[in-house]
Amino acid sequence: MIPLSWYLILGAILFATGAAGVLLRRNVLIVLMSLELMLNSVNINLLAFGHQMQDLRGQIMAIFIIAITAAEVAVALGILVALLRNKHTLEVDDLTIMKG
Amino acid sequence: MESVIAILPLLIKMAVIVAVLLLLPMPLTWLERKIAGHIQQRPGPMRVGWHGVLQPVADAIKLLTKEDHIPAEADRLLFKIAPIVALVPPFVVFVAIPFGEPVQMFGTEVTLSLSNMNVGLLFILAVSGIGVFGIILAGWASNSKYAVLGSLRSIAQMISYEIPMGFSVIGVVMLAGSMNLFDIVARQDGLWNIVYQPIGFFVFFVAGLAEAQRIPFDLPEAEGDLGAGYHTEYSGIRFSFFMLAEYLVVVVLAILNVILFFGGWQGTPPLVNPILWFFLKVGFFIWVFMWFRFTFPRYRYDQLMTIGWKVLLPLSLVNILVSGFFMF
Amino acid sequence: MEEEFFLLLAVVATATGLLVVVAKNPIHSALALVACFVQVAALFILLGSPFLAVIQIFVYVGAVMVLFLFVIMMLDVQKEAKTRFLTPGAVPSLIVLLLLAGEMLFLLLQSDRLQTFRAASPPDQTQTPADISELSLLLFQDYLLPFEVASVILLVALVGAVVLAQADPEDNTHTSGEEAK
Amino acid sequence: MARTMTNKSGWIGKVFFLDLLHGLSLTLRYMFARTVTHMYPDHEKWIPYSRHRGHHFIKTNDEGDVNCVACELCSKICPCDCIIVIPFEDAKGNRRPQVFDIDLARCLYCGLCEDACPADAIKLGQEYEISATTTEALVVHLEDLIAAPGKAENGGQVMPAKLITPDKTALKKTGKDTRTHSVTVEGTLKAAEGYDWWQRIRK
Repeated sequence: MIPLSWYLILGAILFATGAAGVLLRRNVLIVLMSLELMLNSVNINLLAFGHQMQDLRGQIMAIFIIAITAAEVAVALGILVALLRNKHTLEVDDLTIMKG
Repeated sequence: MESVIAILPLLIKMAVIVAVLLLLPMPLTWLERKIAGHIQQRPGPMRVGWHGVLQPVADAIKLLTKEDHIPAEADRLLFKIAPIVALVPPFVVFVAIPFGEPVQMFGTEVTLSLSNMNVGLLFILAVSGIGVFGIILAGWASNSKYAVLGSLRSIAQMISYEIPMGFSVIGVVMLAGSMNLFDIVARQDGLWNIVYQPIGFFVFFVAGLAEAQRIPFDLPEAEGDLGAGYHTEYSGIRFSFFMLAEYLVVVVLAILNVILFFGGWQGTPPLVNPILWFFLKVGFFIWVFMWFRFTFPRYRYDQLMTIGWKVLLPLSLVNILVSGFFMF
Repeated sequence: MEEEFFLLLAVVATATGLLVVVAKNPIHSALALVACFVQVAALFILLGSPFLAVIQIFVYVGAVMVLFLFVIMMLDVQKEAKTRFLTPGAVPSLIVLLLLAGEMLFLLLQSDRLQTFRAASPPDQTQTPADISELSLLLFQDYLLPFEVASVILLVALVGAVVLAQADPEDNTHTSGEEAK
Repeated sequence: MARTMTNKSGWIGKVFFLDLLHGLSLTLRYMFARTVTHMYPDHEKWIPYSRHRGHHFIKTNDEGDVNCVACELCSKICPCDCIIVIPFEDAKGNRRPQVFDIDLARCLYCGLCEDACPADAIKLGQEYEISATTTEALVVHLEDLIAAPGKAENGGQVMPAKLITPDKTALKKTGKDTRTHSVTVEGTLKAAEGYDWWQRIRK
């Protein structure tokens, strides 16, 4: 039997790694991928708690997260393609037109 | 030690399956060339062995002794692992595939599958979906225009046809009330699913052809316009890995068609072993795939997308609706 | 046996997760992410939810990552391969990051509630893992409304992605290979 | 065989894919039909029609002398200069070729030499197995031309034949292949043994 804390620590490590990708990388694609990593670590946590408590709601939440992630990625990649067509860059630092 | 004995049947089954799968493409290439020949009114390979049965051996020796060429500008690591990545999913699929009822062997009961998982069908669909990664990697790592074009086409095609393929089996899952392949076969004890699900079978068959990238949907490797598509730059043993993967996908599709729509090992005529009957059906489907290959021309790219999105997807949705209505 | 499997999967998942962040070439990060997702799917099986594992492979590996690779292959990645990402401007975010990671690990290792929680409710090992039918009953009875909302969100995302990626009808300079999505 | 069914059968044909089924039935019939392949070179060999222009040969008259009078018209008219003729006067005082070389590698088998010949000597026969491993072997001399097979009377038929590969031992011994100009030999050339290949083609 694997203790719950192992899963939680793995989730925390993956979350921190994903956060590092979001904060440190300048490429939009890699930022998006790091976001996926963070969402996955959340899924691990949900499933670990659900497994521990023998509660199926953890799995239900994970299913919703996966579905919403798919939607998010489709929209994000659509934005990305449109962005590249108009601005010809993938660097987040160059995309500052919304700055006041 | 006891755990080793406990998993010994599993290990033996794994070894048998892997060995059979590694050798299976050899008779299949021979069969394909023979069928191609006879459809074109020629005898096919005749010179190596009786009616050319040893031709695949000669081909294998040729492939193994060929120069293993890596393009100068290629991404070497990805180029090297791409054939392996392409080869793994068709093997993994066989984890979930049953071949027949449990049989008595050496005094113990042996189940004829590696794993009887309750999400078997979904597992097979998911794993065959990741087969596209080998193609992506091969196309991208080759650093060649044709290869990249071939893999771009293949990604679009795989994503488009996975959806109708997934939807078309929902009717079967509804009938059986389970995603376990043993349950699905057991459900077809009386009448095969093809009777209840003709549209589902049609959609699954066509989408399966597209997923396996067989003619008439072989745009990712269209020789005419792309050289050979994603494996243009591959030679020798690495190329043979792609060939192996392609044939295994065909075998998987034939098995799935039989299990989902043609009753698996059900409906065995007298004096025939159910397992033999199952493999006879699978062989029939493999033959049908080859027959199609040498009958039809290749679809154009826009026709491919039209068939996927405007014909198969609505058809599969209608199928779900109608079967739901009748079951209700 | 289970612990060894967990450790193996966790180590590979962590390593590939790190590779996602440090790889220079986006296609390498994408492939590392694929490997990481497969490990996570295997962890889901350890967690007694094979359905989620298969869904993870189906959606994340089979669809989301393929879309990522599709977009990466259409874009020029050569420039990115040369840029450095640990610029001096990244120091504040690095500090924030270290704080975040340290806080999480500290809380996990030191929290009394987690320890007591573990002690309080030992999971029932004799119980078989939940069947998919129970899961689906729960999903379609208690969580029907969220399910429908999720499907509407997916539909909206589908339409949105098509509209966003569509090339302007007047603008003929760009090819429109994105409709394939 | 180009029959299209789509136009005739309307929407019913489209729904049930009659055109696709028609194609499938056609290939199915072909699959179990007799093959039309020549079993060349293992068992059969196709003898071309007599109008075929293949390997040259030189006719001889009744006394065994060549018909050729070494007028060199053929070498003059040859568009690719592949014929070399050197005349000499034989014992009977006739003008005969001392050297008559044809470079088959350069010849384009146009048949102009045949037309130009005033003595009905040089002809183009139906032999087509003239490949060799060296270009030197492709230069044929007078005696080869005399020995070359003449017009076959059973043109247009598939004859039983047997593959005979070059004699390896002879090649090693003499450094020269004794059978440069043929990889197959016909068993018998009686017209009755052959068959018309076109009878196998589905009309």
